Amino acid sequence: MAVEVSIRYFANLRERAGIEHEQIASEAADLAALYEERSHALDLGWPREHLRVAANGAFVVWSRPLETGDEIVFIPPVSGG
Amino acid sequence: MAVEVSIRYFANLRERAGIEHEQIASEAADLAALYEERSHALDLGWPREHLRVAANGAFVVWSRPLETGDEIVFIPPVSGG
Amino acid sequence: MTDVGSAPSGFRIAETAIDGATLLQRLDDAAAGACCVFEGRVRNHHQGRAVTGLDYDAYVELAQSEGAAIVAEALERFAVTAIVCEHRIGTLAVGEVAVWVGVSAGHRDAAFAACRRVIDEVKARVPIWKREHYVEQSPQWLHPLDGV
Amino acid sequence: MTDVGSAPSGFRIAETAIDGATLLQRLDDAAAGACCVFEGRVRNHHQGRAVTGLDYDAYVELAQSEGAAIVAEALERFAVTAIVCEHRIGTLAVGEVAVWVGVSAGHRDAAFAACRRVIDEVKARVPIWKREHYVEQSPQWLHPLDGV
Repeated sequence: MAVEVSIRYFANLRERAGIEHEQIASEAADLAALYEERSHALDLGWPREHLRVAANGAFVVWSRPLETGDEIVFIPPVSGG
Repeated sequence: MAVEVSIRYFANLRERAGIEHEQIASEAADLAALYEERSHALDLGWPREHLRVAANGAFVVWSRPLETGDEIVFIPPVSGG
Repeated sequence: MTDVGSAPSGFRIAETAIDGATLLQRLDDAAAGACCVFEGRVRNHHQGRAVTGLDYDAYVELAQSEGAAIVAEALERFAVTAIVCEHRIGTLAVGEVAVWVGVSAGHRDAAFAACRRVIDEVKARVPIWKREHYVEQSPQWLHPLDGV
Repeated sequence: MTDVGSAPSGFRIAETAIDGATLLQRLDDAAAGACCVFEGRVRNHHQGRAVTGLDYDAYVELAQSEGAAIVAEALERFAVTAIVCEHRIGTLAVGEVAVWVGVSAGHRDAAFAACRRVIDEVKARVPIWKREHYVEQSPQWLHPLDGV
């Protein structure tokens, strides 16, 4: 069954995706599967092992299932400082 | 033969000596002997191995002979910073 | 500024110029004999290329909570009295302060160690990204893989 | 300020309040991405005794040349762009800045290392002495023997 989630994109991922934000319904079993789905759809171009993932403002594991209303962010390597 | 030198005292050594500065003629063979002479005369109370010595604004060795017009400073352990 | 337990301490994402002098005042403490500050500024070069400025993008909500966690962890780990950190986002010119870390402590060992720890962790963990503007090519997001 | 080779760098014995903000400006350099500052301030306690203030005495001529030598040595040893150090003398109240060290560098490793080196050497080698004023006993010159 499809779950409604929103996804925000930052930095190079935003450039690749061409969007800052999307609201989608996904049947992905977990966040890893969601990433593969969006990476394919938007040609994100990053192997998942170079990224981290956050849900609702906190880092989470890739094996976390999607929940309705989640705000998901895929986090490319950081370069602050 | 006595050599004319001036000596300045700082911090606890000045407190012990009761003077900031003195001009003396000494027959001491070197700065180590000069220190022993002044320590005895003024009751400076510091073993020489806890001090360093400077002549004319530069650190020097205790075995340095006195020269006429030297400005000598006995340097107790420092506590800046 | 997110409160992280010890009164003046905190982490903040700054959308306008960082004011180091004011941040430094927050570290004033009669019990603190040592204060260590680190400022990261925009350099005019990077890996051999002339840089004219940069943009910082951030996932602000998570950057804020992760930065506050870093400050709280360092307050716990080191014998310090206060830690303040701000990270700038938006467009910065060469010479502008990108990140500021200040630590006050009773002694300098802890002040240096905590300051170094905070900047290292901020650079490794906080979701902020830098896009450099170059003289001779298009701007580019930096995503160093050694941080993964 | 004694010039020690690299233009803005130097060491100075200060007879009036140290102005960190102005010293920091001397470290501005478009090539410097990292700046590390250490401030030593008068604490209100030392070894369990309440301190109300202190006097610094110095053999100024030698303190000046020894401080300049420390800065010059650190400029030689570390990959830094500038080092500025001032040490206050005279009578200071609790909270006043006694010593200020600032280092700018291309990268933070060198900035931290040089800043730490300079303050360590200043405390170990420069002929300056501290007399603490206490709440409950007479003032006392500090002559730590571990520095000998």
